[in-house]
Amino acid sequence: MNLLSYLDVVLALLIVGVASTTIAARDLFAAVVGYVAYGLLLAFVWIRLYAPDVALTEAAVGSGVTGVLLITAGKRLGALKNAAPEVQPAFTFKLLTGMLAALVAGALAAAILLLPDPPPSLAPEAAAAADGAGAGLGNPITAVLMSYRSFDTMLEKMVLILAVVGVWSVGADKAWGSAPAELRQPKATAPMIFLAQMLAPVGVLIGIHIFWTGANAPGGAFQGGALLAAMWMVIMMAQLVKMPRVDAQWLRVVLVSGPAVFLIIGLAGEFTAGSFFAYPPSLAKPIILFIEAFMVLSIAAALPMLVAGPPSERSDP
Amino acid sequence: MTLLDLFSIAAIGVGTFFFFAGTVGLLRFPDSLTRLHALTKADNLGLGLVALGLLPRADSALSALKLIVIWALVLLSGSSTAQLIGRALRRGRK
Amino acid sequence: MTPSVLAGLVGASLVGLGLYGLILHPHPLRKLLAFNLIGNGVFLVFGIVARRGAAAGFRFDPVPQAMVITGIVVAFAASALAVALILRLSAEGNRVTLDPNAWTRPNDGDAK
Amino acid sequence: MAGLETTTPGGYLLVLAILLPLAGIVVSFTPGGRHAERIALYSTPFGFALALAIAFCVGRAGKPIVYTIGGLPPPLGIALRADGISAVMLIAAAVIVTAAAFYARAKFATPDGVRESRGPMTFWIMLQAIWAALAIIFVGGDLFNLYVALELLTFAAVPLVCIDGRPETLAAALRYLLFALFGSISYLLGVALFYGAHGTLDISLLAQRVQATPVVWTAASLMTAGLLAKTALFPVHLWLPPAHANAPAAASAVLSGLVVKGSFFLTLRLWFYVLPALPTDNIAAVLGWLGSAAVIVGSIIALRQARLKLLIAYSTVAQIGYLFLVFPLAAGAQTWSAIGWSAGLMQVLAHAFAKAAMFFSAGLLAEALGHDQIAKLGGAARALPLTFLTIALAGLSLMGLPPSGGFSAKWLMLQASIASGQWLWTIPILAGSLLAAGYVWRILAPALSEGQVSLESLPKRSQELIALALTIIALALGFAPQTFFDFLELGRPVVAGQS
Repeated sequence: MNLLSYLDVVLALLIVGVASTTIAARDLFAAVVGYVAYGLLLAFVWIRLYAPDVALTEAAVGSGVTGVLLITAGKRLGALKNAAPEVQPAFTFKLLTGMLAALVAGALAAAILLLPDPPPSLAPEAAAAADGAGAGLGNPITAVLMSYRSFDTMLEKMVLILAVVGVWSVGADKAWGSAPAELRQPKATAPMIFLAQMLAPVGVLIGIHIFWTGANAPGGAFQGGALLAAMWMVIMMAQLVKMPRVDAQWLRVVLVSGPAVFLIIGLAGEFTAGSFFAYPPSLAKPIILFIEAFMVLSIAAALPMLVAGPPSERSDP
Repeated sequence: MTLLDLFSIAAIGVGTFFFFAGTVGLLRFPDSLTRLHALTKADNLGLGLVALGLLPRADSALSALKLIVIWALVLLSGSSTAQLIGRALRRGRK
Repeated sequence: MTPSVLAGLVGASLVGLGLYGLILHPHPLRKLLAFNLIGNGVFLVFGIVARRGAAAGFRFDPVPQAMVITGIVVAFAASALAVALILRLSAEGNRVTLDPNAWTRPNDGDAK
Repeated sequence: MAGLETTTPGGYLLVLAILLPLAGIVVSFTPGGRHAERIALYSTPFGFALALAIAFCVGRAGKPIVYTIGGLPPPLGIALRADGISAVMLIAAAVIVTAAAFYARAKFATPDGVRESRGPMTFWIMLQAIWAALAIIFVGGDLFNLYVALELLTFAAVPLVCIDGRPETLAAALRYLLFALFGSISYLLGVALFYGAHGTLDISLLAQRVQATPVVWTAASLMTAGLLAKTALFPVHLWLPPAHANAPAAASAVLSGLVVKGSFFLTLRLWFYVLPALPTDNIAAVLGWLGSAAVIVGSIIALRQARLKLLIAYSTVAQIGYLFLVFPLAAGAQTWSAIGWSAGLMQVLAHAFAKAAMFFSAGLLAEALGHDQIAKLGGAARALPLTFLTIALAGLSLMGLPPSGGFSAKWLMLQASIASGQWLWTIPILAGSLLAAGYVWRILAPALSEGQVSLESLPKRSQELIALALTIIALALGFAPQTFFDFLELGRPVVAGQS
C-alpha cells in the first residue's frame, strides 16, 4: 500500500463518518451543514475514480446548489419556529430498521465485489464511434450525453422544466405570477454586494469557459450552467437584481430554450441526417455546441428558480 | 535538485503548516470569531504559499495564471464570507 | 484495496445509512437528506462500474459517467420539489408531518 | 458490426408518440394561460391517431416495431420498441388522457379576467407530461432511459395530487414524492448493477446475456422493490389512498387508472422481457402472495371507509393486487401461461377504464352534493341517475361480474390457476370479488334508498357521458375476441423449458 492508498482509506472513513453525523445529528441545521461538507468530500472520490466531469457536477450541483437549497430550507424552517421536538422512534423499530439497512448495504457490497472480471464496457464502442457519431468531440462524456444518449439528456431537461412548474404550483393561488421570495432577507449587506460585484463577472467567464472546453476536456453544459446559476444567485442575494416574476415572458423563454432547441434539432435530424436526434456528420460538433449553449441558459435559469421556491405574496410591489 | 525545487518544497511546506495551524485553531479556539480568524489565515496564507510553490512547476503560462486566479478567487470569497459571518455573529450578540 | 473497491464499500455504506435515515427520521427534511445519501451511494456504484470499464485507451467507461451526471441533476430537481412542499406544509401548521389525517380538520367530509 | 438492430417500417411513429406531448409542454409553457389548455386538448386526437397507427403497424408486421434513436443501435444507442402490449397500453393511455382532458375543462378552465392561474397551468402541463412519460415507459427499450421516464412520471404526478393546495393534500403529495423517489433510486441502483454485470442496458440485449448470478438477483430485487413502491403494492401501499383520494377527480382518474400501471408495466418488462431465462418460481410466488394480501387487505379497508373517494382509492390498492397474480400465473411457456398473461393484461385495461370512470363519477357526485360522505348519499341515485348508472356499471367490472373486462380478467385468472394446478390463487381471486361486491354495494345501497338530497349544482351532461363512455369500454372489453389476446402475445419472449 502506498501513501495514496492510505489517503484513500482516510477519505473513505471521513465520508462515511460525516454521512453518519448527518443521519445521527439531533439538530436539523447541523445535519444540513454536515451534508454540505460531505458533498465536497465526495467530489474528491470522483476525482479518484477518474471522473473529473462528475466531480465538477457533484461539487457544483450535488453539493453546491443543493447545499444552498437545503440551507435556505433549514433557515426558513427555523424562522418559522415550529421545528417541534421530534418523536423518537421506539428502540425495537430502530433495531429492525438498522438490521434492514445493514442487510441491504451488505448485499450491495457483496454484489459490487462480485461484479464480473473482466468487466464489460462500452468504452471500446465509444472509442470506435468517436469519429462518426461521436462527432469529433474530445470529451467522450459529452459525446455520450449529446449524441449516443441525447434522448436521455433531452428528457432530463424536460424533468427540470416540470420541476420548476411543480415548485411554482406549490405556491398560493393569489401569488401566482408574482416573484418568489428573495433569497436573502431583509437587506443585502456591504460585503455581500462587494462579493457579488467582484465574483460574478469572473464566475460568468469561468462558467462559459467550462461549457466551451467541455467539448474536448472535462466540463460541459451542466457544469458551466450550474456555475452561471450560482453567479445569478449571488447577484440576487446581493439584491443587485430582483427576483424575476414567474410569469415574465423572458424567464419562461430562457427556461424552455434548452429543451425546445434540442427538440427542434432532434426532429430536424430525420430530414438532415436520416434519423431523429441524428446530426449531419460534417456539422455535428457545431450543432452540439449550439444545443449546449441553450442548455447552459436553461440550467442557469432553472437551478436558481428551483432554489427560490414558489411565487410569494410578500414580494409583490 | 534545483533551487526552484527547493523553493517549491519550502513554500508548500510552510503553506501546509498554515493549513494545519488553521485547522487546529478551528477545532480548539473558544468562540466563532477566533475560529474565523484561524480559518482565514489558512485560506489566505496557506493556499497562497501552496500556489506560489506550485508556480515554477506549472507547465504553461496559462496553468500558472489559473493557479493565481484560484488563489485570488479564494481570497475574495474567503474574506467576504468572513465579513458576512462576522456581521451575522455581531447581530446575533446584540 | 483499489480505489474502486473502496468506493464500492463507501457507496454501499451510504445506501445503508440513507435507508436507515429515510425510514427512521420523522421529519421530512431529514428524510430528504437521507434520500440524497442513498442517491450518492447509487451514483458511486455507477462510478465504480465506469472505472472498472476502463478500456481502449479510456481510463473509464464514459457511458455510466454520463448517466451519473444526468442522475445528479434529476436528484437535485427532486430535492427542490420536496423542499418546496415541506416549506409550504410547515407554513400551514405548527408541526411538519407526513400523515394526511393529522391535517384533516374534524368534520371534513367534502372533497373540494 | 453485424447483427445490430435497425429501425423497422413505422418505427418513427414511436418517436412521434413521445415527442408530441413533449412538444406540447414546451409550447404550452411560454405563453401559458389558456394556450396550455388549448394545446393539451388539440393534441389529444393526434396522440390517439398515433397510438392507433402504432397498433396497426405492429399488427401488420406481426412482430415488434423498432426505432433506433439517432440511427445508433444498442448497446451504445437507445432503441424504442413497440410490441402488442405497448400498442394496447398506448391506446388505453390516449383514451383515458383524452377523457380526462375533456372532463377537466369544466374545473380547469382559466377563469375570466386573469391571463393565467395556478391550478389550470399546472394541470394542463402535468397532464401532457404524464402522457409523454407513459409513452416512453410503454415503448422504451433501455433501462436507464426508462429511469428518466419514471422520474418524469413522478414529477408530473406529484403536483397533481396537491393541486388544490389544502394542507392534507400537500402532506399526501410529499409522502407520495418520498415513496416515489425511494422507488426510483432503488430502481436506478439495480440499473447500475445490470450495467456493471453485462455492459448494456438494452432490454433485448440483456435478455440474451443475463445469467442467474448473485449480481443479477440483487439488481432485479432492487429494481422490483423500487417499482413495487411506485405501484403501491401491499405493504408499501400507504401513500396511495390519501394521494389518489385528495387529488381532483380528473387527476385521480389518471393517477389510479394509468400512473400506477406505468410502474407495473416496467415490472412486467423486467421479469418477462429482461429475465425470462431465470428460474423465477420463488419470486413469482412472493409477488403472488403480496398481490393476494393486497386484494384482501385493500378490499377490507375499502369496506370501512366513510368517504367515497377514499373507498375508491382503497379499491385501487385491492385491484392492483390482482395484477401481481400474473407473475405466478403467466410464468414460463406452458399452455396456461398464455391464459395468465391475457388475464393480467385484461385486468390492467379493465381496471384502468372502470376506475377512471369511477373517479370521474365520484368527482361529479362530490361537486353536486358538496360532500362525498357515503352515509349521506340517501336518495342520491334518483337525483343523479346517470352518474349512479356509471358507478354501478363500473362496479360490475370491479367485482368481476359478466359481461365486463373485469369478469374476463378474473375468469381467465381462475382458468390459469386451475390449469396450472396452483388452485390456491383461486381463493384471493374469489374473495376479492365478493369483497368488491360488498364495497360497491356500500355505495349503491344508501344511494338507492329512500331519502332526500339537496343538490348544490347539477353535473354537466357532457362530463357524465365521458364517465359513462369509459365504463362502456370497460364492459366491452368483456367481449374481446381471441385475436385481441393473440395481439397481446406479440413480441413476448417465451423461453421453453422453464416453469
